[in-house]
Amino acid sequence: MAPMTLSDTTVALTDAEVAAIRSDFPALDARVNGHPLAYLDSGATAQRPLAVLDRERAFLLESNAAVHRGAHTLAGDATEAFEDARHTVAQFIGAGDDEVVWTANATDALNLVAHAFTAANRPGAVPDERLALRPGDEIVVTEAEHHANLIPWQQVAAATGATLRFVPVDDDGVWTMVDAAAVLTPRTRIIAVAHVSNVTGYTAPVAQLVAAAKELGAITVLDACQSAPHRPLDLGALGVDFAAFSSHKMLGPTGIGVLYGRQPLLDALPPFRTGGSMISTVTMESAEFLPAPQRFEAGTQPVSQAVALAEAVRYLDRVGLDRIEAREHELTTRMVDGLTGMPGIRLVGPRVGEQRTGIAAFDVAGVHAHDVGQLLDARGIAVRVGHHCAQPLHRRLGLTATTRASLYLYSTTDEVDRMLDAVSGVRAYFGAR
Amino acid sequence: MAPMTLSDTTVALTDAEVAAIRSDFPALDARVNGHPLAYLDSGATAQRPLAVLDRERAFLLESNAAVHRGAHTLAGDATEAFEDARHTVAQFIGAGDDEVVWTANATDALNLVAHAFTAANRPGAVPDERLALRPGDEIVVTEAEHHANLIPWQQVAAATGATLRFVPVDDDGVWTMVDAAAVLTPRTRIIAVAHVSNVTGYTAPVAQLVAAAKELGAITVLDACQSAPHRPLDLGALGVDFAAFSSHKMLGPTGIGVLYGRQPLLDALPPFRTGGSMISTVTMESAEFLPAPQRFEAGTQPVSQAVALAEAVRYLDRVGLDRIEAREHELTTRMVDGLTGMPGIRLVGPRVGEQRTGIAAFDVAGVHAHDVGQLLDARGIAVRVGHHCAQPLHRRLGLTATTRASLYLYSTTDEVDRMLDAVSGVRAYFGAR
Amino acid sequence: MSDDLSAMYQELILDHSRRRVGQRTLEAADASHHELNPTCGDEITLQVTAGAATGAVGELAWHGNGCSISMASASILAELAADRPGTDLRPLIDEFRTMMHSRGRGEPDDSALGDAVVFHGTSKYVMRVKCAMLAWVALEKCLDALPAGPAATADA
Amino acid sequence: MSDDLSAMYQELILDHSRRRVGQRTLEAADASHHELNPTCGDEITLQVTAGAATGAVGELAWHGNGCSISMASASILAELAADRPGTDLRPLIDEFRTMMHSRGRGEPDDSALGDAVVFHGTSKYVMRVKCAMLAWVALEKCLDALPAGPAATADA
Ligand SMILES: Cc1ncc(COP(=O)(O)O)c(C=O)c1O
Ligand SMILES: Cc1ncc(COP(=O)(O)O)c(C=O)c1O
Ligand code: FES
Ligand code: FES
Repeated sequence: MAPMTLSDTTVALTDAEVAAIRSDFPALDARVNGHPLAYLDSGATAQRPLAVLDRERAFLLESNAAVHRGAHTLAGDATEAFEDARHTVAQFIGAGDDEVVWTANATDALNLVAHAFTAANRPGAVPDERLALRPGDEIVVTEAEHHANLIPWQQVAAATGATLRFVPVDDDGVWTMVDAAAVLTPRTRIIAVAHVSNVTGYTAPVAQLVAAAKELGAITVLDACQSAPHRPLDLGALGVDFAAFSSHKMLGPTGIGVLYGRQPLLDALPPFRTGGSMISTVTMESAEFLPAPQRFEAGTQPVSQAVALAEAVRYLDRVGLDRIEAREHELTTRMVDGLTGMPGIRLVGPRVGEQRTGIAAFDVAGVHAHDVGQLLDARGIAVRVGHHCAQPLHRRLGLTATTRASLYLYSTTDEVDRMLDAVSGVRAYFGAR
Repeated sequence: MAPMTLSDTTVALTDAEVAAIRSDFPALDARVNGHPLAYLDSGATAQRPLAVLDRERAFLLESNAAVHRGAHTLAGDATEAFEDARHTVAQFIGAGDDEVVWTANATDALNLVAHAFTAANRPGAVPDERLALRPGDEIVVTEAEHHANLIPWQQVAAATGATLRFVPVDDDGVWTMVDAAAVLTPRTRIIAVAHVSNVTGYTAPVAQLVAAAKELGAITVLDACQSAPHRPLDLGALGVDFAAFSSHKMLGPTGIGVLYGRQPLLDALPPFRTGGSMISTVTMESAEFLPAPQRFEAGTQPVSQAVALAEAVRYLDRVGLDRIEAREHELTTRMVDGLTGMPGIRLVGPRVGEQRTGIAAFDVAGVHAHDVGQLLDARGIAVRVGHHCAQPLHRRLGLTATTRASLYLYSTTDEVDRMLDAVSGVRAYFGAR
Repeated sequence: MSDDLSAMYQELILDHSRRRVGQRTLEAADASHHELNPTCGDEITLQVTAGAATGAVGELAWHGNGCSISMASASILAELAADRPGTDLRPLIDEFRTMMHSRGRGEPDDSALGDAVVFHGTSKYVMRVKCAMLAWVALEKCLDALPAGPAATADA
Repeated sequence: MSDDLSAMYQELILDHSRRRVGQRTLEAADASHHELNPTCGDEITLQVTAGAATGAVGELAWHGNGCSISMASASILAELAADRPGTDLRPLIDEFRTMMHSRGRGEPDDSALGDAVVFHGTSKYVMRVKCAMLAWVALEKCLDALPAGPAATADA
């Protein structure tokens, strides 16, 4: 188990502070089926504070223009706002400005990295040694990955002849560095794992993995979708080579994600999409590509979305990621304790007392997850049901689907309690034996 | 030359109507360098009407949730809004709902199609006969393409051994069906052209090209970036196989584009990005993909952007694309007449009296385009300067850069006249001989 | 619990979801179809033997895993099919689809639909329409595959 | 025309953009660098012969194509370099970069920068800063390549 990263001195957000935060999120005031909304689906997508909506609108009304093109005043303003946004996000994750690439979402970012390996190793190509994948070389993921950090690597393996191996999980869906060490070999070239699992809430032992990868000369790819929104993140200090996350899970808009890549490695990747704004010289026969990050930003970028994401990041910074983490830790403990005591409920992931980040996925014996979700929805409680894009993990756990409650900075004790109360009545309602 | 598509009975938007339209676009009221903004850069990106901004905000405050996942009420509302948006856009372009794929932008859409050819023809793969590219097979583009419709095909050629050929342009940057016919051969497998050039405003003879392609069994790809926003478009009737365009050029947000693909051909393409929401079954070893369009929509989609784009499309529909086209035609004629008469100005593209869509790119003898743009900007006139992502075309014309004015439904006679007046003083200001 | 919810989870549905009429395997089926709901991963395999008339089935059996709605819907369909030997089942499927796309509006025709009218409440829940349709789409595909000759297929 | 514009396009700049001091080719250069501005596609190739002291150049020549700002900047740089034989040019480059990143704020040091202060007005136009820097960055890269030994390089 990874040690608790939470400093004991961090004070969790208080209920009063959370109440103040909630006033920035009008979406949370909705009524659903006659009940106040309890939005416990932030792991899928977060709601947006007014500051983010207002900033994007102001940008669109005051400085909307194509960036990195043309020289007129609006275009200059737009370009500045766009590059300032990159700087803000870079600071947020401990990266340099030229280590931040805008993508469509986290999935796109992971595909960009994976595709680079396929392209670099195309028959006849002489790959950069850092990107070389030869038949028999190994790519390691875990059995708990989101499909976004699994299928792209299956594709790389199929295209290059590399072998995809996985770190197995235990009956709770958890793996440790011991399990990982058993899978790593001198042929390991890539290690791609979720920082925090979107099903179990388990935090990967990244420092140890990075140390192991360095020893093996393997490249590390971190799926930071469920960590970047919820805790202070210093990717430079963590030492991973690549990381990906999505704006929409951290108070920002859809339509934009981030790829972090350590320089100069990022600069060694071949482009993913080609087109305008990513080239220096083009003839009818060939093209020369700009350095990173521009090389990966073909065509018109999600400009207003980048500006809005930067505002989301400022919002998170103002509240304090450490205090958000501490608050979520309290609520998570409440969820875990409540669900663990309930008859017929099987909670997936780390046991009581072990670290778990804001997520509780569970099975209700004898009741299909969609029916559980429907019953909760009838009480205004929004949770996610299904395999959460982690089919192999669910199959390993002997489940088709689970019900998942997930938290964020605006979540309340009351919401958690309502969820627990509703769950406790599910089996009786459906007559589950 | 393509015949005029404009019906003689269509009444152009009147000045009064344009004034009313402008009140929907507060961004146009800006003052720049002490002058009222004259935004003549809509070919790069358009401004957004309040209806579009309001719709996206309403969606985010009322029904923001992850789509196609979970079963709670908000998720249902979001999914409905998202799929309704697809339907609206599909209707707008004469397509079926399952022929519309959301992408990051037009560049991404073109890359998706191009990548499919590379992936289908990977060594060892047995490509679908419609996608097969063998060494010696030919991909045809024109010399006037935007880089987004050129470099992806260079990449396909490099990966598959196919040959990239191009339809040459004349000294004005224009090509005809005669030029195209001279390049097409029985080996032509793909014909990819811009519907309307973003430099010359020239409209490709699409009907004739499609007829020729059908005879040769070649696939047609239409870059509709500069046509979809400006004229009625019925892709089904045009008979092209694929088409791509961007939301941000047609009053919608950045961060979303559209790929149109004729069914069942679209369904034959292998996926581009892999990840969540595009699969049916995933094991650790392999994945099965959903049919189109879902197969191409990996990860969280630009949901609020799709909803906003649909609102943009409704806005355009309300105004009437035919009336927008007629209006732009009037203003274009005014630009062309004004620039053609000016000493030292070389206007690129179709001659006076020939069809040209809302775009006027020109060279000012002895003055660099960036200096032209700067001088216009000092008078509040926003135009684009540079190669407009069409370096090969500029090279062919013997130019490094041009100054480009481009129109949209909100453009006024006064803006055009101010631009013409400013341009007429450029050479004197810089002492050009 | 809200009234809407009990309109969806009627006693008959909860009951059928547990009883699962027709959940078995035919040794010699004339047509069989496996239908997957990709949003949840649930699946049903439906088998039929050909009936005498076009669109009619002799025996109908199914097995699968899914939510209460999908299981109850398969169960009720099996019961209805058994009750209507020699009848063309296509009009029934069409009627059911129409009801499921009604979003809870209108009054379903219970003389045509029998116990299947119980899913009228489900039709309000767009995300659950596919659940109720799963077995019915599978039956439609089976009918298409029967020698009696395929008719036009529509999607769920 | 606005005052801002004439602060940018000063007579000296327009004049140098036409005169292009130093636009020629050296037969035997010790260092040469081609610098491209990717946003516009303009380019400058700058050549130098090594001077006696570190960072000093003997001869400086350039050729290229670009806007009036980039051409005038190369021309004025060539003039300044010719006026300062034996001097380490790095501090001059640093001073120029600082001014170009000032966004028109502050007062440039004309004792250090000479005629190059004329680009203070350009520094307000973020999109044109690269134009003014083009030749200077090329010179910096040349100095790095000179045998006298490279110093730390910063980007424009
Ligand atoms: C003709 C043409 N094709 C392609 C593009 C690329 O569009 P985007 O940058 O939105 O991907 C543009 C616009 O820049 C264009 O005008
Ligand atoms: C762990 C994890 N990885 C990847 C993703 C994919 O993110 P997106 O759908 O924004 O691309 C998600 C969210 O769905 C996730 O939770
Ligand atoms: S939730 Fe899967 S069929 Fe109902
Ligand atoms: S515009 Fe190209 S260098 Fe100035």
